[in-house]
Amino acid sequence: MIQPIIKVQICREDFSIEKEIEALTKGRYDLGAVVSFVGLCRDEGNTLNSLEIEHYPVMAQNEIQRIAETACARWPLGGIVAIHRYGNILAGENIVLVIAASKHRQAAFDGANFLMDYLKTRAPFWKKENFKSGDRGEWVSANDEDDDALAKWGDNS
Amino acid sequence: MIQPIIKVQICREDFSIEKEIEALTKGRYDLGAVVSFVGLCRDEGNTLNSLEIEHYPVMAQNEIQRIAETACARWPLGGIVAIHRYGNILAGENIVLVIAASKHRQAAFDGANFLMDYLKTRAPFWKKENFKSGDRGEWVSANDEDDDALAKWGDNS
Amino acid sequence: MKLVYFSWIRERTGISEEDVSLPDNVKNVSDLFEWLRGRGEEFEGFLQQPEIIRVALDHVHADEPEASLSGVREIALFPPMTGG
Amino acid sequence: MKLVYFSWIRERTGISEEDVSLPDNVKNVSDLFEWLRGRGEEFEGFLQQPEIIRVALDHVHADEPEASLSGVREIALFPPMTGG
Repeated sequence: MIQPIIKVQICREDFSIEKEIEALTKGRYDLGAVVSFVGLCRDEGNTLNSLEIEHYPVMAQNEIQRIAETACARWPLGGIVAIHRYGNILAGENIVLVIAASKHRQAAFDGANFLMDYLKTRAPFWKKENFKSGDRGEWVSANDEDDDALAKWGDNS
Repeated sequence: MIQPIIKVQICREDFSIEKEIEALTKGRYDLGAVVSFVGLCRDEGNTLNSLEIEHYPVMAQNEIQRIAETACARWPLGGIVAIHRYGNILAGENIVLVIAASKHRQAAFDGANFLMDYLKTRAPFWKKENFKSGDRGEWVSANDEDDDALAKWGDNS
Repeated sequence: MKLVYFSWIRERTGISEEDVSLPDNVKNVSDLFEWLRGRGEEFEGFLQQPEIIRVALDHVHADEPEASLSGVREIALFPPMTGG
Repeated sequence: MKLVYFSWIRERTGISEEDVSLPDNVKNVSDLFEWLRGRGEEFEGFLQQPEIIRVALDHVHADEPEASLSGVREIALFPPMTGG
């Protein structure tokens, strides 16, 4: 396996999962498995206009890079892409993309799952709701389930 | 969550992950997590020209549909896409795409991982190697690791 | 009865699919293997290791030797699958 | 020392970032919280529950009250993260 390639990007713009996978896999024949996660802005109650995503610029980049390097040390990954948007994200739009590529499928699944779990709880982003009604939105509360999700990776924070 | 939408396709043609995700999520606001798996034709030794993928048409479709329905019964999935190519697949090309979408990320990860594990061992496809040298290729052997991978899902075959 | 073969079993037998009349005493998968063995060494060879042969009856996995052929219209024989 | 605030802590304090001169006896995160409490009720309010406040020192998580501020140039205070 070639030295893993890590791309971390924090941006306002939307991403293209297809372009990111193509850039990661192009000209390489060692990657048999590519697992991707796309996180979208949900709105089941039809009440949400958008989420305003705030972030801590330098730390967000560093922290995701660090999580990606931890994943590469733990699984035989050939490449990782992590893109997190900030700013105003409308209901139904993309928020985050994580890609983990490997020779074998379970490493790719585990790598992407690990990245998302740690990104959720360790990367400095915060979401605030903007409602259609114009009502003042609340900051989204952290989810205990997200902390619990880390348990499956052992003491590796 | 809306009744899960299941799309199973066995075809010669390549697929577009972006178009499939868009078709699955368009106009829906209940899906917060989309996990995708792309399986590619590996060739680390630079010896492989292509894989010839044979399949059992009706059974392949039925079996993947059945696996997808089992996944939907086990996790709260909003949609599944499973596309498996057959015919001559060049080194570096796509072979299989699985997408699982859910409200929450762990269900999407588990659904996609489960689908791939069962697809590998239960869907009637067989791969034969075509070497660049022109040497007569061998049928790829089934992998014990693939059978072992099922253990994590309990007795659910 | 329609028999279909895949992968190296198809190559070994030289047959993709065939219509056969099974004798009345061929009632399950085990009987079928026994009957196929009698058809020649191209069958006898791989059927010496029946545990590596997978069977589907009317497109449904049926790997138990006791699986009944009653009412079945299509039987498939193939090696362990290697898709994905 | 540069202090930066995010999310509802930024809103509560009304400050995004500020430069402050910390007294010499403010040596760790716990001391910092104590010092901030003395700055007014907009700090006192949320610092009554220090366990829900996360701290980063020069862009690295440092949630232990004993974490030293020695040599640090930028301290961030924020609530639990909700990205992804």
